[in-house]
Amino acid sequence: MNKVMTSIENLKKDIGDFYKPELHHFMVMNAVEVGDQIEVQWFFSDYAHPCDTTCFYTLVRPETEIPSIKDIVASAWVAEAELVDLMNIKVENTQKGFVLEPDFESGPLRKKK
Amino acid sequence: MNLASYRKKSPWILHYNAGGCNGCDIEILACLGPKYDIERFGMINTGNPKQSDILLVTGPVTKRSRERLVEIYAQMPEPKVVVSCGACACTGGVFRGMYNCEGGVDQYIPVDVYVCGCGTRPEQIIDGVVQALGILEQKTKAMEVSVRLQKEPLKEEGQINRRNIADQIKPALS
Amino acid sequence: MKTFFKALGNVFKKPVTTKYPFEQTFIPDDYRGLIGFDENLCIWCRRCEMVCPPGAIVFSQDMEGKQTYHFNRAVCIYCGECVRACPKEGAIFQTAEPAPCALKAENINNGWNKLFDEALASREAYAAEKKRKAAEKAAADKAAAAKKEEENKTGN
Amino acid sequence: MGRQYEIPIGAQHISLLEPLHFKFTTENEKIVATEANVYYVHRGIEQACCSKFKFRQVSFVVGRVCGLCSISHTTAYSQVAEKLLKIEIPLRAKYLRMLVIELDRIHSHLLCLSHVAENSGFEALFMKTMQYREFSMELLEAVCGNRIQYDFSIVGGVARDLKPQVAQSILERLKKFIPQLDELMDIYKNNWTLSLKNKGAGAITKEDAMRLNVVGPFARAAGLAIDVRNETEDLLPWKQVGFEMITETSGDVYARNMVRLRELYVSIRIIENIINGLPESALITETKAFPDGEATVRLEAPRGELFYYAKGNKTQILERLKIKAPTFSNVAAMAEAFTGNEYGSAPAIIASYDPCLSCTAR
Repeated sequence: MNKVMTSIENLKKDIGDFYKPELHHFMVMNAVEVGDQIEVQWFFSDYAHPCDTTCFYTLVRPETEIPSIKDIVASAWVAEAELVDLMNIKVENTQKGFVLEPDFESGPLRKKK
Repeated sequence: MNLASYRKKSPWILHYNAGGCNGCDIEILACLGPKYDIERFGMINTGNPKQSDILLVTGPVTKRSRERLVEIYAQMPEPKVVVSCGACACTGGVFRGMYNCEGGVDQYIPVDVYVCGCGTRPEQIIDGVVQALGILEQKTKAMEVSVRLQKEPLKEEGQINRRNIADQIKPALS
Repeated sequence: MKTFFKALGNVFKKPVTTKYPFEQTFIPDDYRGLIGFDENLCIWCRRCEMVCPPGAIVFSQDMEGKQTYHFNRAVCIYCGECVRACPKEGAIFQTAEPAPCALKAENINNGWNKLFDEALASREAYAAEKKRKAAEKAAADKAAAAKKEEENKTGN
Repeated sequence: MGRQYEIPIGAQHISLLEPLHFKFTTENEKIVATEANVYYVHRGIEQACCSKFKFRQVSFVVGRVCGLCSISHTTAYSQVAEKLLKIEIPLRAKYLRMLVIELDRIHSHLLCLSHVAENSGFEALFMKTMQYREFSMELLEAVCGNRIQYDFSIVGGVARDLKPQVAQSILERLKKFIPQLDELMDIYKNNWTLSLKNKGAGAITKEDAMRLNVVGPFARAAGLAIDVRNETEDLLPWKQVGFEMITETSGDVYARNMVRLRELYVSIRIIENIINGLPESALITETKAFPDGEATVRLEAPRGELFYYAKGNKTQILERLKIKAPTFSNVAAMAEAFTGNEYGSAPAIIASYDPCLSCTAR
């Protein structure tokens, strides 16, 4: 697994340059709490060189809005909607309530302080 | 023709997965298959709660499926028996205390038979359903008693005698 | 025509359906069934309780320190981890018998939750009692030692 | 331009095994848009795995994510935990894991095929497939001690050994199963009534499959050669035991049936090779270490690629565990592939996706 650091501003450009639908396979989006920041990760694999897993990651504050990659990767909306509910982060153009009931306490995967 | 006497011979099953792992569901499907063939007891898996007598529930009840579970239970006609299949439907099993599920089906609706095991063998499901048949018969009898009581309602309690009203309406209609 | 002969052949074949409630079906002898417990062999280390994922085993303790084993077959997921964790061979073991059904009267869910809490509370109470006794004993020892010292002093 | 109707299907429906809600917008009989709600089964397993359970217990908990592919989940978790603990497991344990995964694949694929037959209105074929499926359940019970929820892989190896007489009975039963599978193949391939329901229904092109990142038999039926068994040689040596990629081109329900049936032949061959060449070694590697660092694992479950991410912090309890189930990748494509089909064939299409929502929602 090779990890590629990116930032919020360059995220769409980096992934847009990297991702080709006929070459790469978007696996999943993940988020891990690191201190008081959140590490958001995008995992890609390769059809031709299958053992290469590429992980783009960026460290953000919980209240920062993360740009959506829906227009680059068409199936990313499921992963984004799930993270919005489970990690209580903000993603552009994504509403809450896909995973949890709307009245439920959001962000159950975040560590209780 | 009395409906109650046929109920024991052909109880219809309604199956609802309230958030389980599918393990018990495929065992229920295996019960419907040729090897265990639950149709020997006259049981058919029906999709309609309004025609079913036995509700087979699997899974700990998740927050999103609890309303559907209670609604399905409410739509079933009396007498009805609830069988919870598997450890997680009985008590929550390994999912006890997780944030999005409540421990067990009996926190929401009354359960008559608990089938233990994770996942349950089809034999255990058949055992549970056969026990449920006995309970269904008891419940049917209890209902017959209440109908007999309805015949002579106590006037001072202000009950409406539906039977008399029906008898009064009948000649008017015909 | 082929189908016809096939259908005719099926008439004489044995049915695949097992006659289950009237005839026992085959269960392998290493089937993961009910968990058994032997009180005489147990060394009361509570390791099975610690490793059990759903919490189907709990030990309660009375004031003399005697522990009692409780097991709920509707919570157990039959993974066999308690058997693997047990340091004493044969104290806890897995039988090949599938668990029987439970009826409403057994109160298997809420009754178990209550029992579980009571068992933990009884253990806490015993631990507190033990601590209190130990503290009392320590205080008594201290007092005795002090008295002895005083006696020694006065003796001199 | 006809009038548009909204038809809901689910959460409780006779053709669905599990709670799943689709809202179809139909124009006359054609489906023009679909909305999917798949999170009825969300239980919060990820959170519990990184707060309540110790890392050795987690392998039993993640088995309960899904009953159909529980061995894939436990194996994938065990592998990711072994990566965090930095241990290498014995070769026999690897072979036994592959054996159970392939037996599980046989039962899962046959279940899906029977479900497609039932939802296409072919009850007799459902019964026939279920009858032939029972042998795999009996074998799994003999190997693992339970018909479902095998709890076979544990961190460091496998929980129990394969007895010689069980191995012998597996070979015998597989030999008996091959003519039955030929018979099923003949029916699914050539039956005229079934082809009316299945050919051309729910089709997806290879470009769409790539664009929507589809995995599993769904992708392979569209011609997209993605199978993790082809890739992860370091964890489980699939190619040593005769793995072969199966693809079809048309991408409809019929092609998915064919992919599943042809994969069964591959699975049978793999199982025979494993049993004939089972190496002798210990079953489990013991370690006293605690998980540390981060690791990812990919594994081919019956429905496609399973992905595990785990992060440890040198304690008994993991920092983060992420489960990406195969159906999760297919949700976007599932909603799109309905468009342009008749409403009447929707149940058969749903069954042919083989959706596993308890995996997806966790």
